Amino acid sequence: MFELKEGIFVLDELRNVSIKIGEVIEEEEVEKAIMGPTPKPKIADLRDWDMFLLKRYKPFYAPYCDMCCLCTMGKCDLTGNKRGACGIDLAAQTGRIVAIACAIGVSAHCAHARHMMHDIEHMKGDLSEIPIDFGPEIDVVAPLTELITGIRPKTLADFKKVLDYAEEQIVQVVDAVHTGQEGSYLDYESKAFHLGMIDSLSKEVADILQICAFGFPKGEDNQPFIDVGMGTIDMNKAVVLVIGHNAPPAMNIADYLEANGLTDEVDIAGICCTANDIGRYYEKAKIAAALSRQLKVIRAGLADVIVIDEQCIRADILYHAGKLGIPVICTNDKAMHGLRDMTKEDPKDIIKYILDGAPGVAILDPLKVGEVATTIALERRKKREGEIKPILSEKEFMEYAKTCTQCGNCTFACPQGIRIGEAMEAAENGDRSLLEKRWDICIACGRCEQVCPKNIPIIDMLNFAAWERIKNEKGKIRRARGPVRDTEIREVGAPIVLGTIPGIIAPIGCGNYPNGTEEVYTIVREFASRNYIVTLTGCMAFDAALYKNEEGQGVFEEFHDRFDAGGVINIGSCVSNAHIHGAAIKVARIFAMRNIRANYEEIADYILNRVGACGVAWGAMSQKAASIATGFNRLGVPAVVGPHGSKYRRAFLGQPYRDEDWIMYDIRRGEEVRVEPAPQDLLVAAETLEEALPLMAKLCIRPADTDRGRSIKLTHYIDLSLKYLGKLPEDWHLFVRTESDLPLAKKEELLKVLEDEHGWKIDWKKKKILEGPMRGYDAGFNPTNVKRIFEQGPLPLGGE
Amino acid sequence: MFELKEGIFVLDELRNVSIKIGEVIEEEEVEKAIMGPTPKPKIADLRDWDMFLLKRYKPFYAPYCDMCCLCTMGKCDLTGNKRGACGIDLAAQTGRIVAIACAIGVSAHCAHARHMMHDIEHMKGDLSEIPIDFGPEIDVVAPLTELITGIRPKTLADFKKVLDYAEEQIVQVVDAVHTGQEGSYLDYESKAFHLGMIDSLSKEVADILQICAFGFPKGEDNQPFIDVGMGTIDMNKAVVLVIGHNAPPAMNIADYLEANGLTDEVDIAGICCTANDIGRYYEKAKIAAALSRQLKVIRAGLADVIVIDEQCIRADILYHAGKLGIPVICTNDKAMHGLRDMTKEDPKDIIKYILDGAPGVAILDPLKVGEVATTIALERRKKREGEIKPILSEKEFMEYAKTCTQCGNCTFACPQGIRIGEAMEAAENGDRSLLEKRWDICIACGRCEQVCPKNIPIIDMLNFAAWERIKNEKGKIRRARGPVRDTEIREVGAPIVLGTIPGIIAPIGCGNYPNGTEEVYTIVREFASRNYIVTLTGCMAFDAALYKNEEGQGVFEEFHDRFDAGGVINIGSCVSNAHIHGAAIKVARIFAMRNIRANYEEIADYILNRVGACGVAWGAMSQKAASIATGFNRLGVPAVVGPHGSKYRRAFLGQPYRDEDWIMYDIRRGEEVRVEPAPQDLLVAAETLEEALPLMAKLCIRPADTDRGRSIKLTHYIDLSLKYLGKLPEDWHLFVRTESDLPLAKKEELLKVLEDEHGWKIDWKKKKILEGPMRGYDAGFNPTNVKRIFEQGPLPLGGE
Amino acid sequence: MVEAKPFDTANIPGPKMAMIAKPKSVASMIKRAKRPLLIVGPDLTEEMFKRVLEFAKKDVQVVATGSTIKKFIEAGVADSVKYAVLHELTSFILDPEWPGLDGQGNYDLVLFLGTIYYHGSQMMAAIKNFAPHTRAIAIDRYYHPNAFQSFPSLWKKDEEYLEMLDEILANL
Amino acid sequence: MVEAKPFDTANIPGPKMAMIAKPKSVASMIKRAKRPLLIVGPDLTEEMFKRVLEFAKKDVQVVATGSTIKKFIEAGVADSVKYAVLHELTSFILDPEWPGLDGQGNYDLVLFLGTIYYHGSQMMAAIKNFAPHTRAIAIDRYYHPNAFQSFPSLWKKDEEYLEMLDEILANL
Ligand code: SF4
Ligand code: SF4
Ligand code: SF4
Ligand code: SF4
Ligand code: SF4
Ligand code: SF4
Ligand code: SF4
Ligand code: SF4
Repeated sequence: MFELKEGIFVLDELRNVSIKIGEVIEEEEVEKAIMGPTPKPKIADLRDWDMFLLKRYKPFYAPYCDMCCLCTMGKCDLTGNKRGACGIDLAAQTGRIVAIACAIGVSAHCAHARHMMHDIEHMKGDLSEIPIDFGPEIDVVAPLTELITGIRPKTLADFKKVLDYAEEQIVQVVDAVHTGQEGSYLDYESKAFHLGMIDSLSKEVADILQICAFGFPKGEDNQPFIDVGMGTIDMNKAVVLVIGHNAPPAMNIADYLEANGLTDEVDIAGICCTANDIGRYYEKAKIAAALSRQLKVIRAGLADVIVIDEQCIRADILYHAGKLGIPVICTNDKAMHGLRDMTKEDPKDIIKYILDGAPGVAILDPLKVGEVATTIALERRKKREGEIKPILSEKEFMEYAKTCTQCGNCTFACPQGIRIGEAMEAAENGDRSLLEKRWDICIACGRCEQVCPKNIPIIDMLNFAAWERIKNEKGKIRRARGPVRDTEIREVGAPIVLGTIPGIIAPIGCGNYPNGTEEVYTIVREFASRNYIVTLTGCMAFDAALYKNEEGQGVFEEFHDRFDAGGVINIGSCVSNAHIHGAAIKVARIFAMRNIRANYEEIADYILNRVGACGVAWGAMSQKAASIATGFNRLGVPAVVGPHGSKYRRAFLGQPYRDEDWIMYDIRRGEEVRVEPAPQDLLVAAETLEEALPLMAKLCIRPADTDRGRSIKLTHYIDLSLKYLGKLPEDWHLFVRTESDLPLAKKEELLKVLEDEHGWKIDWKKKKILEGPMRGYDAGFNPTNVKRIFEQGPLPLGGE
Repeated sequence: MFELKEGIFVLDELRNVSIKIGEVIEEEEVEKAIMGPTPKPKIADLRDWDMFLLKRYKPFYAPYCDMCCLCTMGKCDLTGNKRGACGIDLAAQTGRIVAIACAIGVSAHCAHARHMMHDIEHMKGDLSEIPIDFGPEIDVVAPLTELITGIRPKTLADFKKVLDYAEEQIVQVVDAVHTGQEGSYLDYESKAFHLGMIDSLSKEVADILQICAFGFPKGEDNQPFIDVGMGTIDMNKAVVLVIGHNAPPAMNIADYLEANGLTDEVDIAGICCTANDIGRYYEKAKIAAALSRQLKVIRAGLADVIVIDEQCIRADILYHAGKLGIPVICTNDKAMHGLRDMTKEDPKDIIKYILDGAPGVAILDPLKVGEVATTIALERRKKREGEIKPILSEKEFMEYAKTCTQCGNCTFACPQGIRIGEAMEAAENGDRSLLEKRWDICIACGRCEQVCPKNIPIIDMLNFAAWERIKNEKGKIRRARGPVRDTEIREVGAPIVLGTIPGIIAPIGCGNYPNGTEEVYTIVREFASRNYIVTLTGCMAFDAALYKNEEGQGVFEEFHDRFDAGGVINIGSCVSNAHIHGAAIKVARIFAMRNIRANYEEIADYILNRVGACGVAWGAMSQKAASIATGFNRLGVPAVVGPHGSKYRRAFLGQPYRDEDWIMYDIRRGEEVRVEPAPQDLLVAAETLEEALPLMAKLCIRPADTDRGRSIKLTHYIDLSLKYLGKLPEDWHLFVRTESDLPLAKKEELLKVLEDEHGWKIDWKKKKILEGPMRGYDAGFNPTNVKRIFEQGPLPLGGE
Repeated sequence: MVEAKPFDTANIPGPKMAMIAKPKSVASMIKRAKRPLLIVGPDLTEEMFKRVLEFAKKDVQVVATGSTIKKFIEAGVADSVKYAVLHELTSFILDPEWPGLDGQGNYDLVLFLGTIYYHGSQMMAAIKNFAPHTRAIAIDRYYHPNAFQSFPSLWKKDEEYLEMLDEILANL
Repeated sequence: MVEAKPFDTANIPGPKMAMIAKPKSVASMIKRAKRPLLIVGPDLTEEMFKRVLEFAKKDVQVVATGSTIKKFIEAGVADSVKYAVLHELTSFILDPEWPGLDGQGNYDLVLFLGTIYYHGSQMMAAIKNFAPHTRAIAIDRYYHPNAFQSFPSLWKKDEEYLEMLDEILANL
């Protein structure tokens, strides 16, 4: 609680007026809404909920290393679940590593929010003068903030205490990973959940801050289109390439262009979230690429100056930019790359310093970046030709191809196991198609170049082979719209909970896809055309926009961007993820009239049981992706990751064959019920796209589905399985409670299967199931996993 | 800055009075002291200072692993400084791992401070009612807080904003270790320095909080003695063993004993910092052991109940306590060990739950712990004999000894490489002395037991062989006194800066010593008898107390505990370390009259150049030790660690042969001077004690020493080298500026060496050096490494 | 010496790395096993797939993961082959009480072939460290350090590799 | 097979681990080296120390670290043996411009013997990764994975180990 203490204050100009202030009542209390049980929960406050989740969704550990090297009593060999010198066993150690990953992830989001807050104060002034107002269609402006802290923010200043809370919690958990102390993998997972939740909160704060301060779209649909793709960069202009997550410096560049009438002379192109966010501010900005193409863009020379801020920047940016002489401007203290800090110096001097040949410079004041970056880009543009060509000449390309000995070092080093040598050989023999195809599967990590004994510039080789593709890579993405409107939830809340909208699919995150970007497009299109709601954020949004249907439309053109069946929505940058949580919470608030204030456990239980949402991070790579997924999981939303995702070391996988794990309370009947394993997993890696698609459909099934909803969900699960795997799923029958759950079109056929293969009794006259399902269908089924809710019912809403 | 915003407040009972409050002036400003240049510095604000340090003290990286496994693009092979998939090279990756270690370490201290703050609010009420008052001899109550934040705290409530700042900074740096972004090892080290500084700040807050809230000693010397050693535990009483760092639950146990007249029936014994802190509150408490004996104590059965809080607890505590049926009470959410959380339940029910056989329970309210722990201990005491015997019988011991096949698995697993098999063989043949000797070298990590194919309980074997030693291990330590008094600094400031007190030696930290605990005693006694000031904290303080001189006195009995020449001071627990920084800062403030407010760089420069202090963490093991050392280093204090310390991966080692690294500004003469390499290193691991002792003496040398001081310092450097290494140091001549720098007793002999071996020119008549030194002695030498100070002089003090 | 070098250079899990598997001994381990299971992932050539079909004929339960099941369906042997999500499947294998794909119980020997290299490696790491009741053998083209035994890396030596598979089959 | 197993089980740094050193080839590396340096730490037996003295006689610059210098002084050979703090010494070795213990320049071959195992291991890790201008050879009783070449672990086979040292000496 915010308290004024005795002390010396100055009221306006009256110095030395000592006022004794008594109790100060928070605004929230004045509003008289009922505060839920867990405002600003600490580590242990939601542990019961975590322990429920962990019992059903058992942490599955695939260690990435059997040793621990975290302290000087080590290294410790933990193979076979042995204990190290501090007493930790491999399971707990793996949980601890997961907690550390989540701590790094949530810190990225939280520190970003805090940094943004300082930037806004610096650029826009007093935060308490900036209201949080999303217009008449959004009343629940900050659902995560309200759910977790109990605070309903009115101005941006209200987020200060939210971030104070978030930072405190992060530091508490980072303490807990210190050598010694916690010994239980379950408690490490509970702490990871805690961080995941704080991650979601921090993201909400970060996005609302920038939306309100910089006038980003506030949830409106039918957003205009933004160019995406390497081919959209106009090299006839001077090009500023902005990379990272904290867009204020990029916005200052846009401001500078507009103020100086330079918008037609300078192209701003972006990579990663800064790209998405600058588009929310300045429509002419281009989205050059997602993270996994950062080196491709740089090494193709598609920039006159590179401006980086924080997160998702190549650690070797200077090394690669230096190869082409592109200067780098660091604008954030988190990534300074050893460069000289000239924040306090005159822009003219900084420009001169760079144009004189310095590899880069740090400028930590966003308000100075626009002038410097633009001027440098314009100067450098003058010195080059307009038409941009591959870095390698035809001759160089062929010579390098010949130099390759097919030694295989690059393949051993490649995270994707790409057979570069083979493709080089083919190129030598005149067939460049192998290199071209692999260009997209390559995540441009640069490891191959580090080990090639012949020093072949492999990325340049790939870029050369794929040059036509690069030039023509031009897609359209919707401008990011931000939050889901309450009015939309009012429309879709019922269909989602009843199951008639089969689910919300949320493709998010980074880009180490197993097999290139096209799979992202397939995921989006497959689900959108099946009337799922598809909400995208981050790099997956960009990659989805790179492909076109038979009519030449990309997914953002083919589908509307309402939060409604068949919508394909660019929600925003990674921090905008919070609006996906927000939508689920709003379903509970607006459709089910639950009190969401400081009431995390109840709402997570609601979402887990009723809101058929499933995240997919097909190229989940970073610690942020780990904490994002963990945050979704604690809130009851499962997530599918690509096969690299098993390197996160931990999944949450249910055991459908264990009755005791799938018992729920039915509030209406006052009894316990064994339910279908829905969702079966909270976090699972799929090996291939073909496996992922039906799996995601399955993970949208919820115990509270109506029969109509279940029938629709099963239809898609079965269809996708038939389409991509050629067979019925092995477990589809587990989800059948009654014949009306069956997909309409296949009802008889499936009844037959139930009879023949599963031994169910069917009344063929009535086409009814007589015996077989683990439970019958009950339209009034009112499930919860929380004993308190079972016994006392939901928290009352309270008047406002 | 603390700001009141427009809003609805209630003044006493007058609701709905809306007041608009204008600018609020901080108390500090009213005091009109001049604020220094860097209040609450962010990551980049002290980077110039860091870059200076890093240029002179180059990060030396000894990777502990050549791979990185931090994200799912990995693992990456960075061998030979290759770059991983995110672009990071092995040097930057190693810097990043160091930053992560420091982040974990500082989080432990900061989260502990925050937790303590909540505990105090819960136990003692309003923090603003608890003044920070250390009596008339201490005016500078919180030197680190003042130095770093510019805040002069008046009550404990003032620390809220200090912790808000600390938490924000930690989260900012943890963001920066996220995959991608920072690519420079120098910037990672600068960030680690930042965390080290925040670590020192957090420790100061934590210790002042507990001193003021619980009435700990406030810097008084001549402290009473406290029992230390496994043999001091009185097993005729019921024994509560408290382990960890956050003492409030232990204090509640003491309160309960006193309130119920049970102090003679129940012994409170402690391990790690909780042990030190409970002694500051309750003099009857015993200090059982340091961290590296935790398992020895538990496995010896020296407890009826174990109460753990946070940090420095075995992760396998349940496993080992369970072997002996000792219940464990977790009192902190950071280490819950999967136990049932009964915080909200009736103490009677908790007691019953445990006495019925549960392995342990979590009670997160310190006010409930006393009753539960005491009752359980008393109940369990009733059920056992008073005399405690080794866990193994004579027969079992001999049988196990026979069982051993000398396979060597234990030795391969042992961090100390102890030849257990050999000792088992000797024991089998009747010679137990090998096992007994190794008992002390063993850090009781338990790894050997994890791999013994014969399942020999090796720790029990060691305990059996060393049983007499255990029983008789009874030492005396001074009660921890806390801060150094301003009045003491007034006395010793000049001798320290002039060098006539040869140095401050600070043995701190944990216990993976290379060769047992006796070396700690040797370090302390050696320096104290040479008139150094020896300030101890943490586990090293306990271990130093275990040995006795010829007169049967331990070091705490042999030496006084004033902060003065020849003092041996138990400063306190690990967080009390801050008072050692504090003492150095106070030298600048009180002796040199420097303004310390928000003036970090200047004061660190002052300390580096003038205050001959050297930390030693002979058993540095934890991430806390990493951040502590890094914090000392940024403030200009070097530290020596034991040989395990090279596993921290990074040291700061100077290159004395590089002229350009040792150029300083002389303010008085207005010119640059090449100075002696003093101190040569900021962080260095010594291989053996014999090497460490002269090294520490050397690291107390400072460029600003007077000739008299230098002569004294060289005397000890040379003496220690002769005593422990049998020879003159190879580099002693580098520190000679003039003949009066030479040790008096050896003057001629050394002049001869200078002439013969180093080719210096000597005027033998006058016994003067004519040629040779890299610079002459100048009594007015006024050195700085900071250009700003060179040009503008020190920050003025300002009136108050 | 045979090449016990992981396909991903940095896939060095620690002191315990797979011993090199010899085809004959793999065959005898399969024969000795009460319930062997062959897990077949999508990274396999036609020639490899042919051998897999032979395993199925020799009474080794085959489970296809990822999209591999399609191949079996196309080959007309869908009946004897199960489908599972590898991640889920491995988590079941860790559970001694798992009833197995046929309700008859867990497997005491698990053979891996064709999994996406890095993903499969993680699954074997889980088995190595947390499933004392079973053992993982990699009969893949790549050396899998996390297996109990593994073929060496033969991804550039198709012939040799196929011969080794044939040798196992010949000895079953 | 010789035992290329680190003395600390978990001392597995990554894909690049020391090859097993053969005494003869060590001798010829020493001979080929322009400036070899033998670093002698405190973990050595009397018999080992005797061999070290022989190295010193054969023009190999010896530097004693830790407390080992005392032994040399007692043996009366202090003049030819230098003393250094191993941590500092290694940092100098990383610097191509270091003038060496005698002002004649850095060393192109560094032999390790008797260092505290784990500490020495870290020093060799530094050299392996950051000193392309030199190579570390462990002629210690223990296998040192971070060396460029290392003797196998022979801490239980004194005789065999001493013979190997003798063989180097014989070939110098
Ligand atoms: S945990 Fe990672 S860094 Fe540590 S030893 Fe294993 S692979 Fe290396
Ligand atoms: S943290 Fe524990 S397991 Fe890890 S190295 Fe240290 S003692 Fe070993
Ligand atoms: S840059 Fe591409 S081809 Fe090279 S290692 Fe990385 S993913 Fe493989
Ligand atoms: S590492 Fe270089 S030479 Fe070897 S196969 Fe790859 S591209 Fe060719
Ligand atoms: S963080 Fe970088 S070096 Fe580490 S595994 Fe990921 S990509 Fe590789
Ligand atoms: S418990 Fe002692 S003997 Fe056993 S491995 Fe640890 S340090 Fe070595
Ligand atoms: S591991 Fe066990 S059997 Fe082997 S030497 Fe050690 S104590 Fe003896
Ligand atoms: S000195 Fe180390 S082990 Fe001891 S209490 Fe402090 S941090 Fe823990």
